[in-house]
Amino acid sequence: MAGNRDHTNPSALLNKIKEFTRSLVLDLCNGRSPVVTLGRYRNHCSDPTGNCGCGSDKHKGVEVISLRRDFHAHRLDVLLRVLVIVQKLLQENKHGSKRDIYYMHPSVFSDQTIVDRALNDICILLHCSRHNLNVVSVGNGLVMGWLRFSESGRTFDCLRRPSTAHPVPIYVEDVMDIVSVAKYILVVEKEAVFNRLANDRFCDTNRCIIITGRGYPDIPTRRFLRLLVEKLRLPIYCLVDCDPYGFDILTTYRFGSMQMAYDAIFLRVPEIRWLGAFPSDSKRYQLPEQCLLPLTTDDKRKAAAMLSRCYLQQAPIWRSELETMLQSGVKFEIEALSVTSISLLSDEYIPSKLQGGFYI
Amino acid sequence: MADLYKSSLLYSDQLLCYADVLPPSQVQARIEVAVLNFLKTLSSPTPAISDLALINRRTSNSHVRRGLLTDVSSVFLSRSFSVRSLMRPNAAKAFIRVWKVMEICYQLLIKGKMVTQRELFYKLLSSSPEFFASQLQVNRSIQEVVALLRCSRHSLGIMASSRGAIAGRLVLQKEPEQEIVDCTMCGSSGHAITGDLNVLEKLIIQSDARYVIVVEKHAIFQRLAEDHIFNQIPSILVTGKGYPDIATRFLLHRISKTFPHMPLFALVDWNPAGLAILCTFKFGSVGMGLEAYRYACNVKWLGLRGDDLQLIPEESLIPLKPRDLQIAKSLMASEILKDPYREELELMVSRSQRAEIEALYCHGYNFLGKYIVEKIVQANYL
Amino acid sequence: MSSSSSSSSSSSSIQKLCRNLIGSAVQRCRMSESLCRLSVLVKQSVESDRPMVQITISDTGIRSCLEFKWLDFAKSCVLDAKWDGILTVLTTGLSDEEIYQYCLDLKEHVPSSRLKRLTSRPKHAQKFSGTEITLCTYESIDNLVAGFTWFLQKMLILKIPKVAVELVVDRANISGSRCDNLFIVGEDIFCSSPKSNIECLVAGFKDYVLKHGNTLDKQCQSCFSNSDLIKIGTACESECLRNMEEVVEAVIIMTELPESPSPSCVRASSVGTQDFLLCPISPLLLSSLATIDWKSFGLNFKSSAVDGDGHASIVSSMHQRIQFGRNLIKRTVKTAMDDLKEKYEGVLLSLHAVEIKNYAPDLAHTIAGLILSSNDVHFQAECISLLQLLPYETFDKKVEDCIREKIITAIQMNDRNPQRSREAAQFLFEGESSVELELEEDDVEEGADSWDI
Amino acid sequence: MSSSSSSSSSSSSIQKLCRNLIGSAVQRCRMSESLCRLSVLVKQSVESDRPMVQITISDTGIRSCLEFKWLDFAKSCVLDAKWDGILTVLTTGLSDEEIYQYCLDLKEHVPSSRLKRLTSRPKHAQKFSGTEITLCTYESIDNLVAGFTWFLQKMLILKIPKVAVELVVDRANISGSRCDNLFIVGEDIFCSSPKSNIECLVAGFKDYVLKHGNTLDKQCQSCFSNSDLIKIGTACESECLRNMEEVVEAVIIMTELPESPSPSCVRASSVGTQDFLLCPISPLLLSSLATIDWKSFGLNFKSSAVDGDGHASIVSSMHQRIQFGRNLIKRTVKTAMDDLKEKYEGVLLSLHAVEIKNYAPDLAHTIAGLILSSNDVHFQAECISLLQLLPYETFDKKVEDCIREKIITAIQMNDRNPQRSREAAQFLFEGESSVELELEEDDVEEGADSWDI
Ligand SMILES: [Mg+2]
Ligand SMILES: [Mg+2]
Repeated sequence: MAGNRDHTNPSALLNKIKEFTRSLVLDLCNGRSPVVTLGRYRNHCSDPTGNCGCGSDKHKGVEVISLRRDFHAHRLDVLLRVLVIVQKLLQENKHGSKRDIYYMHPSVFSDQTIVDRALNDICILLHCSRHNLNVVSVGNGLVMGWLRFSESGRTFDCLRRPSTAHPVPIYVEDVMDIVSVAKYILVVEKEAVFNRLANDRFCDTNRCIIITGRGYPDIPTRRFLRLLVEKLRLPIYCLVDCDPYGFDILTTYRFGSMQMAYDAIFLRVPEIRWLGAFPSDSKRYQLPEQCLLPLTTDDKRKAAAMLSRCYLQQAPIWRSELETMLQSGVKFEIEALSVTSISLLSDEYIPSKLQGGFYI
Repeated sequence: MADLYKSSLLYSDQLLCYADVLPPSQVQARIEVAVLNFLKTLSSPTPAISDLALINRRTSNSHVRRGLLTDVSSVFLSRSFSVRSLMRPNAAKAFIRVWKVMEICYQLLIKGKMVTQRELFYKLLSSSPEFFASQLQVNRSIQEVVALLRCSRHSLGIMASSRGAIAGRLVLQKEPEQEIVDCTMCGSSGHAITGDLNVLEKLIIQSDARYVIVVEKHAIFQRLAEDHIFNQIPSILVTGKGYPDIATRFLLHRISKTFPHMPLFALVDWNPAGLAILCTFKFGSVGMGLEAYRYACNVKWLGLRGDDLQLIPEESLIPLKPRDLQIAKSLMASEILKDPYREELELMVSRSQRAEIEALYCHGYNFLGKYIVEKIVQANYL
Repeated sequence: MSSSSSSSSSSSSIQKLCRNLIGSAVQRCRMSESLCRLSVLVKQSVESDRPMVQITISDTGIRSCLEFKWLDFAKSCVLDAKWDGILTVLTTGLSDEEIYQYCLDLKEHVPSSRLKRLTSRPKHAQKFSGTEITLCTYESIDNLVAGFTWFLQKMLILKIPKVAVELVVDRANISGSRCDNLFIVGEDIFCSSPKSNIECLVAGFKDYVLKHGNTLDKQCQSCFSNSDLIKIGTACESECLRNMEEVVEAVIIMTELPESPSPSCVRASSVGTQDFLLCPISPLLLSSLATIDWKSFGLNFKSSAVDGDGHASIVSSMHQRIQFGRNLIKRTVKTAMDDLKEKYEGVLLSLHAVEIKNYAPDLAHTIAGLILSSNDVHFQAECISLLQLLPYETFDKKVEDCIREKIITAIQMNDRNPQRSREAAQFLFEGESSVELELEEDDVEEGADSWDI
Repeated sequence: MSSSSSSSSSSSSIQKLCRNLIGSAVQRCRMSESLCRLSVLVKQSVESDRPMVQITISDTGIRSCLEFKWLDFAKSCVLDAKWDGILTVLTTGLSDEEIYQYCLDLKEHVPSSRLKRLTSRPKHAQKFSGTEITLCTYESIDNLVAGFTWFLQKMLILKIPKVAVELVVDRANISGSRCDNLFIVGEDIFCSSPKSNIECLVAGFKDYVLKHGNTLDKQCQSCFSNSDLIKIGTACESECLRNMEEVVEAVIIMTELPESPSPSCVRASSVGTQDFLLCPISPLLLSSLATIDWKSFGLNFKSSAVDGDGHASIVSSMHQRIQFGRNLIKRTVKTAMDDLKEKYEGVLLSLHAVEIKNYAPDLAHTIAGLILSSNDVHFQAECISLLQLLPYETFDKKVEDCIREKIITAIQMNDRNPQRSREAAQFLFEGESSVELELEEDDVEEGADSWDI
């Protein structure tokens, strides 16, 4: 993972920060008010022609933050404040969380999302990933299965107990010595399903690695997954709820998120295949009527918006499954598959899907 | 009578009600006793549907126990109970829900399986849709089964994940001759505490630490772990990531029982929620159901406290939010909150301000470690 | 039914008055210790141009004195052009020395001067008691006779012991006076063994129901042929109020209609109460009835009648006394209902119990599931024996059915005696009990995230 | 102030008419190339019972012909009983052979027949130009004289070059004719070096402001004693419209009031515009002014006057031409404002700039933080030198202050020349420049839910 971008080591970043500061001072001395120009990145748009080039890592247009507008002034203020903190972190070689940064000036930042955006702005400005700034997320992901690796000298030996959960490492760049005898990687949307598979001792009998991001995956989970895919070259499957949010989580794994579009190339896992749950699974596995919940208005709106995302042109089958979901008007959760038998997922569902190649 | 209980200092442990962590066979046996009781009453000369006596989980049934010989206080539910009756108007469905949940748990126990609450919901939704319409009803019914059988939810075969993490001078071993986890080597996110209470109960714990530091927030925990503060002060770090779950409290309780002379310190935000989190570690809470009471630990309040405010720049003090006031109100109403904790809470309310631990970072990221050391050395805790 | 009901509904105010007077006469007879006679004489006179009818109601019961007080018919009756509003009353008690004579002028507006005592008549030391009330009207004699016939026929249902009833009609037509003795009570009444009032009422009503109800002149083979279908609850409650004892007797008859009654049977569709009433339902009675918790018997109280799925009729034989305590009526009816419920299993279940009963299959299924899914044979054996099943009967359906039956029985029994289920619920594992609280559904506070001690 | 304003507000319609006529006369004089004289003669005649006053306004400016068209005073004037609505006008141009004579009857309803041309008078080959307008009124001569005095005094403020103004009052009282030459313009006007109109206006207004404003007869030592406090912006814009050039001159005077003006100074509390106007603010002018984006100057436009924290007065010396382009007025005022803003640093900052300026301390603190918290001394030294601070001045506060000043300067400069900040922003670390997208605040997509990646 290291060296994905040029000049992202702390001293290079510190130099960039200094250069930026210098240019600000220079502008001021020339009577120009501070202006920051940021590339605009997006990982999807609603261009139906597919010529939008959203998939590339080039920026689309720029954003100019200056003092011309009030909200820009505030944004600049926040950006600079966060930059001071980042400079400190880099100089002291410390790591801080987004939350740490937020609490440095809670009255100015007023909301965590403001800090998040400033961090994204700084990443774009300095051409680096967030972890390069020494800003870490609180890790949420869990991993288990036929895997062993070390992070900063500490060994995570999942091999000895493949059905025991381990937290996903936060300093993914320090992950080394990855050893695995797994045949595939399974990504599950939620912890409950992860726990189900752990309780079923699924990994004891199936040579695989299971990862969950507990909902929308955080950066360490996605980077770790991406690292595993790069190092191990294993097929990777994803199991999400059959609802618009599950689908969105799926696309986040594959295409990245809009917020982190500038970094999508380092975070997305284009190889991921959708294992389930498909709308058609409700019939195949005879889910009782009650377990199919109607799509809410919000669900429908979200699904309709997702249908127009340009990147789905690369995944037409995914798109048509989403269309089917929208047309059927119902959704269901993975847990609903446990209705007939508590271990259906481990005993039948996943094995049969993998054997039959029922993934897309 | 209830008042007498409340005022009595000589409250014996017998009157406490809490849920036991039981092996499956014992839970099974308790369910069987419930069935036999039901059938006995039903087949008696004056047949009746026997009511279910649940430990009353209302706040009004909570009491404070103060140890005479130890420093530990806790909240607990006394033997006052509520009745689930089939014959009561508007209660028949809830009555049957208890039995339905018990039936599924019984079958799970026989199979040796665990389920999540969500899976349980779907199972019940598909088998008895007329009784279960929402997850909430399932959750409540589970709580009632817990209150009926007086065993932990986990013992019933219901999985819960734990959010808690632990790090520091602690070595954990699941069973003798099994893999050893050295918590100084767990990285900054710490060792994830398992939700499996049975595992936690059997855990073999070794430590050369002198203190346990309970941290409200994961981010602070991470910072302290990254700084290896447990090497500066020989200590164990624990976080529940906000309000602690049962497993986290259970493990903390086990540590404090295993090492009775190891003081426990809490580092929480200076706001009512921070105090409430501290109190949950310290006393337990009614909201957590029947399982929560026995894991009370004598946690001391290290920081942040009112006299730390001098360390915090004015701009980092945020006004109290309505939610804070709500929590403050419920804390104030509790008889367990004594001075000087009560005074601290009053100070928060009167200043109408709150401060987060992170506010100390204005003195640099190393400051937090110094702060903790200084407080411990000066015995500056409540 | 239709003819009688129409005659009843269109009965004139004079007829209503007469029914009240007859009701009073019956009561006087019943309060007397000896056999009594009640005569109604309807006599047409041709003295004037308009054919006038003289009605005389006489009885040999105890002396009358008080019941005229409530003869407050001035408002509805006297304005009728067919009657001068004047009643002549003769009455004497067994111990009286003379026959008292009154004139009641209902036209009189001042109530106190309505009743005038006239000179008493000598009794010549004879020992008898009785009352004779006479009034004259221009009402058509045919209407009057039809009304009296219908009314007295219904009265017979009551099987009032020791009272003979006769209706004598004397038409003064051109071919001379003719006398019809239309109504003579069968002798069995006088010979029957002494029974309580209430027993007589029950017998009478039962006979009535088993006959073809409303029409009296037609027999319907398809309904009420079986007396086993008739369920009867009775109650007789009394109360001392201002030195006067008041007695209310209630008889409740419930019949189950065959599922598809023959279409010729009018009864099926019109089981009402009106036919059985000796008097119109008074507002007092109505309001008393309205306060009964009919729901607890699984019934609905509707307007002036009580209906429960069309099966239940409520019949009252209240005697006319305006001072009746509301509570007394209520209590009596309630007791009669309870009596009925007690005697017959599973009837008049409260709505609540009916609802609860719906849950029985689910609960039985769950409990049976718990037993049968167990891997502990001793536990299973113990359950089977508690259920008093034989070991070889342990196939699923049998266990479940047995439990369901027992649950239903328990529900029914507890509905009759609700206090029984109140006995302290037991802790599962200990004998001690403490403060008890009853839970409503979703009653428990959930502490979700909030910290409340 | 109070006296003058009251005389102005209560001035009769005849006075308003006369002010317009005088305004026209001034304009004719200004358009003439030579020195001119403007006389106002007020003469009381005793020929009739009512004392009549004859007003003659004469000037030696260019010939008049068109400005009468808009003398559309019929509606407001003629109905006045004090005036017959008739104006006699004599006018001739330098090149004219005769003196044209008109009679303007404002009572006439048909506008086209309002102006009648009378027989011209011979000019006897003399070369002069000028106009004389005469009207008679029953107005009180004292009122009229007071009004003219006040008006002409204010006119003097304008320092109209090359125009001498006189007011002659001839009272025909009993003691014979008396002639008061009330108003003679000082000679300095004629001798002054040739100045542009606008320079004269500025000089006049400045004198006026430095005198004690409204009252003219009192000196206030506490305000406006220092001409440095007066900021003046001017503009003169012209426009060709239908072969006619229109010129608008605007002078904007801004004064800073001392923080606590002496209470005796009425000026402090009543800086209005009315005193400076030669004519009432026309709706056209008002609406033109209203369309100016006063906010961009940090001002609010209120009803008929412009107020900015009570400091700003807007003064216009528009010449009366009904055809004035709205945009021309607007443009002129705007240019004058910009002129003022340009000349004086930090004044008339837009609301936006004022708001943005609030960020300056924070931004300065943060940028100073970036410099001072750096562990690279060379970098720090470089920044210090860029800021033109001496190395020993690098204590935090000094750096921060310096940066703040620079930010404020930059904000002020950009507010004056908003186009300057528009220059294409450059990427810091890339050479390429790209399409510039302006993002609205809500344009930035935020993740639908609370997850943050
Ligand atoms: Mg989901
Ligand atoms: Mg907090």
